[in-house]
Amino acid sequence: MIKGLKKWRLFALMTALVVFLAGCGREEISTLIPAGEVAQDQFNLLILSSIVMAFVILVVTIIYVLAIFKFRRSKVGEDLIPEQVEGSARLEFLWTSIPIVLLLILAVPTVYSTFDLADVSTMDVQAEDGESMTHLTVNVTAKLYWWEFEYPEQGIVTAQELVVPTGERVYFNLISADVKHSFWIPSIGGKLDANPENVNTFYLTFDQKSSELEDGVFYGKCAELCGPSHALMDFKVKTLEREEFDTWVAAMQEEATPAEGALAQEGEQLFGLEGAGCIACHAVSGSGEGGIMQGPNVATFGDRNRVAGFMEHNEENLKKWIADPQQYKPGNLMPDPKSLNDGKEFTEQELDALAAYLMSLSVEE
Amino acid sequence: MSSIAQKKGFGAMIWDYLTTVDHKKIAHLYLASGGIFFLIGGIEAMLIRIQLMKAGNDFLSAGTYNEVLTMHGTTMIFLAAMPILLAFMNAIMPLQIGARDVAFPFLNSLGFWLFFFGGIFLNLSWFMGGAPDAGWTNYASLALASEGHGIDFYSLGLTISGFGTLISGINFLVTIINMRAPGMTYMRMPLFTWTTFVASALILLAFPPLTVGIFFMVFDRLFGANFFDVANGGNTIIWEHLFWIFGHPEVYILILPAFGIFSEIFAIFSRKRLFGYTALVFATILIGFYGFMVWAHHMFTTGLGATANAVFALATMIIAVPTGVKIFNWLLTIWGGSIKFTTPMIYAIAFIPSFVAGGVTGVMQAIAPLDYQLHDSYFIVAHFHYVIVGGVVLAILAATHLYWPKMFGTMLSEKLGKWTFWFFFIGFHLTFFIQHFLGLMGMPRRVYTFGADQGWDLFNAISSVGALFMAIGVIILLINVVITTVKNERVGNDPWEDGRTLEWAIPSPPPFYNFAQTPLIRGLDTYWIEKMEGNKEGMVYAEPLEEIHMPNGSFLPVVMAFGLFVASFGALYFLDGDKAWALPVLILGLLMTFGSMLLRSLKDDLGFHISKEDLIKDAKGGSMDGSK
Amino acid sequence: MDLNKKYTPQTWPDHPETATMEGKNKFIGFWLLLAAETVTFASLFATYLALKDKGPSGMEFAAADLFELPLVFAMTMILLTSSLTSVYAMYHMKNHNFKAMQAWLMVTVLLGATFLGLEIYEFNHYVHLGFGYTHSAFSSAFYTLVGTHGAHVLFGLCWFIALMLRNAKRGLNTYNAPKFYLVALYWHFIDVVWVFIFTVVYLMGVIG
Amino acid sequence: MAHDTHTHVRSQAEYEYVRRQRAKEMRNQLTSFAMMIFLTLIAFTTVAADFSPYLITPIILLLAAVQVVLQLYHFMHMSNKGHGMVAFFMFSGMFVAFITILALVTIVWW
Ligand code: HEA
Ligand code: HEA
Ligand SMILES: [Cu+2]
Repeated sequence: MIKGLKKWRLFALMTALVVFLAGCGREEISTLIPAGEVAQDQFNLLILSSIVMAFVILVVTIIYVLAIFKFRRSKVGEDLIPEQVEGSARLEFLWTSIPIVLLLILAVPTVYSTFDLADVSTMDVQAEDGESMTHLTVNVTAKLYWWEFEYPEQGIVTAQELVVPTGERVYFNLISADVKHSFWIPSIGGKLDANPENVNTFYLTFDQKSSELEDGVFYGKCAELCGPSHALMDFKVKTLEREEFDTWVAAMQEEATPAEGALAQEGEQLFGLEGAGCIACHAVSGSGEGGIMQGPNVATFGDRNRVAGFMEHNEENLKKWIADPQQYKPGNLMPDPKSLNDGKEFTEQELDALAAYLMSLSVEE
Repeated sequence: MSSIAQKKGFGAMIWDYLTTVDHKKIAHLYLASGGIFFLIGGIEAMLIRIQLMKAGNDFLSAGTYNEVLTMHGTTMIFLAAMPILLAFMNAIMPLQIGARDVAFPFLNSLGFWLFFFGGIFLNLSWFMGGAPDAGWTNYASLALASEGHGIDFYSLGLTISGFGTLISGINFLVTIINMRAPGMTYMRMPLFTWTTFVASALILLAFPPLTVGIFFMVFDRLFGANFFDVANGGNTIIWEHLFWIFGHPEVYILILPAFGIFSEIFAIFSRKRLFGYTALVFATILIGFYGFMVWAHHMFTTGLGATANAVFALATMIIAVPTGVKIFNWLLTIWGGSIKFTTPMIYAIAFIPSFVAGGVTGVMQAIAPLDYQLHDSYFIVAHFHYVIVGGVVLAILAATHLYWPKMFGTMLSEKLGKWTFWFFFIGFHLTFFIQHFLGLMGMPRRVYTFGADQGWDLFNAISSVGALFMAIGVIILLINVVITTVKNERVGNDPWEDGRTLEWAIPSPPPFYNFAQTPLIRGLDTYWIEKMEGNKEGMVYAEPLEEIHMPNGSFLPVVMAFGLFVASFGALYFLDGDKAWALPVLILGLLMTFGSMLLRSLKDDLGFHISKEDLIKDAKGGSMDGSK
Repeated sequence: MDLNKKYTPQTWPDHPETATMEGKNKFIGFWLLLAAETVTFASLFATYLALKDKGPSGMEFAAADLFELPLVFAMTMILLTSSLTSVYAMYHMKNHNFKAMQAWLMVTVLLGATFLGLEIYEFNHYVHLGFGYTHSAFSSAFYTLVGTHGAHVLFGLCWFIALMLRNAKRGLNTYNAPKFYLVALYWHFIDVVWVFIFTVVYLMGVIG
Repeated sequence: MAHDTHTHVRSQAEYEYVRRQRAKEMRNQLTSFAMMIFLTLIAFTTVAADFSPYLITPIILLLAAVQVVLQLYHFMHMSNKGHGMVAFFMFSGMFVAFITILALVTIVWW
């Protein structure tokens, strides 16, 4: 036993050390480094409840350790028959009421926050000066395995990248186009499910500019098992100051410009209806409505920082992806490339062209 | 069937187990098959941990990972933890209340075989076109979209084994209500019996919603019904509700018997009466009661609205109070006692901090707004493994050591037992403690892989190492079992020397009729009372020695369960359309089941009697059929 | 237990259904099963209520235009009456009057079979209207709820008949009395469920 | 398991008394049956009479509840001796049934 306890202490020490070393995770994805009001509220609740729980554990541990040291048989004697105590009403009362008090301490902020975070009543309210909506609304449609973000008031659509202004409430309408998903941006705030049968609404606030981060973006995730590639259903979140955001919106609203450079033009050709017909599913212009196209909008493909949501953003990966999507994201709904290209694999040249074209699609430059 | 033993061969022994209706042998069956399923679930857990050992690992493919993960959860909960607990309930509870058997010995056997064939059916999915892959919660939209027959294996397998569990639940309830020995009032029942009672009541009322939900799933997938088909007006949230109306009580079905086991252990190895027995009983009942009012805490992010979330958040928190009452009463039981650190006691001691840690994270998750962050992250995985492994599995391991002598007549090695403990316990904390932080650092659960740039590598690696420790612990236990069985050193009534309840007053293992004369119960901790008063026999009797009436063994339960097993294959492949054999198989299976049901109800089965002379001979050391 | 023991009305116990330990166990066990059945039917009712009138967009059948009360009224009266006839059967069971008990059970079975026939007619009628099982979420929920009740009726009938045939030559004893008692309980329970079906499904369906 | 029931032979007076009791009970059962029929009739007529749904729904649900009580307590004897546990479990079952229905009618569609 004593030997065991030593091991235990050592182990506890090691654990503490490791936790310390690893810090609180990466700031673009950790709930422990909140970058928005909602996440901050939730983080505060985490701290508050952790303190309460630490207290509970402490009390239990003290009684417990004292008991197992004081009353071991080797100490009290082999033949001792302890007094057969029945119980104590006073003690029962004590350890019923103290936990109740602790729970009340937790209950008040719980109820308050529950209603606060669900409050979307100001969603459609006009600004004081009556000019425009004060708040941004984004319609999110979750699909196998990507996200579509529609900005109904701005008339633009993006896929896989959510661009939002900082310092104001952004409202989200969530729905799923197929199976249930769940929308989660850990460092910005807790999640809400995208159900197939109804729209769920909530808000988040983005307080930090994502350009300050290492990757330049926050990451969002799907948190509900939705099939084989559930793990790969990430999206990026870019937060801009309001003016930058407005500029971005304007750029999105413009018509797509034709590709430049021979290779990219060849790619555009191939992408279009005369070629492999990718454009039947993938829009290349940011303006429009959501829910129309089968596949993700690629208007901002060049601005993304992941291919297919999880691979490093370079032409090499893009080519691999186009050549064999199922290998990288099993179960995704992109058609088999052969079926698009008259039953043939894409040649290296064609892949190069497509990649060059797609990488040239950008609204940020 | 004759009641007097001859030396039996191996074949006869198998036949004996196939036809037995003796609760003690059924307990062996539950323990063995539950144990094997635990190993299978454990191997699946190891596969999970190997896959997540490092970032971007490709040990398992995405689809396979989902199958492994689903089967791990399903196997562990339905086929390992619950049956093993049922094993101990079967083995011990009737002895604790002074009964000769359970109320319905035949149904007891039927319950086992239904569970067994249901479990086999579910696991056959691996070899017959793919296992279920929608998580153990099997959420409707994904389950309907899932290809192949995996989900159908899940639905039909769980239906069969679910019926088995329901039957066992009813059986235990009736046993406790009707079959207590004279003087065994409700408030003198040992805590393990009490928790069996409440857990059975939860089984009774919680399994029907699951069964109904699963039926909807079957109808949707196989017969074109539209319960969850959104395009035709269906609603997937119905599945979530039905599943969790079952699912939350289910976790208390697991933990309450574990509480019961630990209550026995604390009292025995502190040589002290349970502190606050009455409070412990009422806390048990309260936990069972609240257990039905909190299910939506699994659905905080579903979008039920603020009011529902707030109500369920508060209701959930309340459960901490009766659970706390239990914890503190256990602490006060060992306080002032004389603690002996046997293997079961070490498990019990280790259980307290582990379970409290798991319980308090549960309360944190009950804070709805905080749960928006925690839900479906590794924090949840950490929470429930802390309560399940730190509570239920530790209880199972403790009970294995504690009751092994009573069930098999030999003692497991204490030395190896302690080795198992240390490996398992350290491995357990190593695996799961770190997962709280993974969750907080943004790692969702049910992901088959993760990228290297998210800061989760180290913790996942540590977690996988911990799982290896647990596996070593389990293997040592297996070795222990083999060695003990080979050595076969017989032990007496009360091998732990401080036994308090009735089961320790009779031989290990008990004769197949348990008590030659029904005992008279004079208070809580019967055997302890008699021991303290110097009664050598260990009990006083409520009746003179008389003939005993016993039920006959029967092979019909196996046939009935096997019939459903066969029919399920028919149902499963029926709608493929291209398999002409499916319908006949379905019909054949149902005929087997209903035919044997009919046979059972038409043929009188009156049991047999053991004569007084045989009983006396037996008491003098002869051995009769049924005792091992 | 001795099957050959002959009882007379004078020696017949007051509560034959719980006169033996087996009887007592069956009695409690069966009631517990009914508690579980209560939850089962509650789940079905709850689902039905949630899915009532829900279907693909532009669905043509709604509860209010579908159900016709006269047939349901007849079915209700028949099932209620069969509940009473089974009470009569139990009355004679307690008086150890085997012949009368069998006769009343026979009446109960006939009423139950009529009920079932009407239900089959009703379902058949709806299917012919185009309201099949796979028509909509509403139709699935409706058929599953009412059909599960119907399956219970069928099972009850088989149980009655099996007991009547099996014991036709033996008369009443403390071994089979609990069985008769339980099937009667089961029959009442089926009636209780029907009371909710006609109220919640049909009456509340018709008023919209 | 069971020790056989001890047969108790009734005296003639006892026997007649018991039979009278049973006949009386049977008359009570008939009365409850009449009430059930009556309640059913009311339920169907209110609906046929086309009152407002807000009025009818609570009424017919109440009538159904009364019928259930009659069935359970009169036909199924739930108030008799030895039904303590039975009643406990039936009420627990009804409690679970109630919250299940409540949940699915209130928070499934919103
Ligand atoms: C044996 C199994 C078991 C047990 C006993 C518990 C016990 C509890 N669980 Fe857990 N739970 C699970 C198994 C279990 N759980 C599983 C399997 C899941 C996940 C399912 C899935 O999604 O796959 C889950 C998920 C789960 C969730 C959903 C999380 C989510 O998915 O978002 C929640 C939320 O409220 C929760 C809460 C609780 C609470 C409050 C308790 C309480 O009963 C705990 C009470 C105990 C204590 C609190 C400790 C002792 C008390 C004291 C010392 C007194 C003082 C304490 C205080 C004042 C705090 N659990
Ligand atoms: C009773 C319930 C129970 C038990 C005991 C366990 C035990 C373990 N669980 Fe499990 N787990 C669940 C119930 C349980 N789990 C559930 C319900 C889920 C959720 C599923 C879902 O999301 O749908 C889950 C999910 C789950 C995950 C999350 C997966 C994910 O979300 O992607 C992980 C990851 O680490 C994990 C790990 C483990 C480990 C390491 C153990 C260990 O404690 C296991 C220890 C046992 C062994 C290690 C046995 C070793 C055996 C041998 C070595 C055999 C030797 C062989 C022969 C002699 C033949 N579990
Ligand atoms: Cu729960």
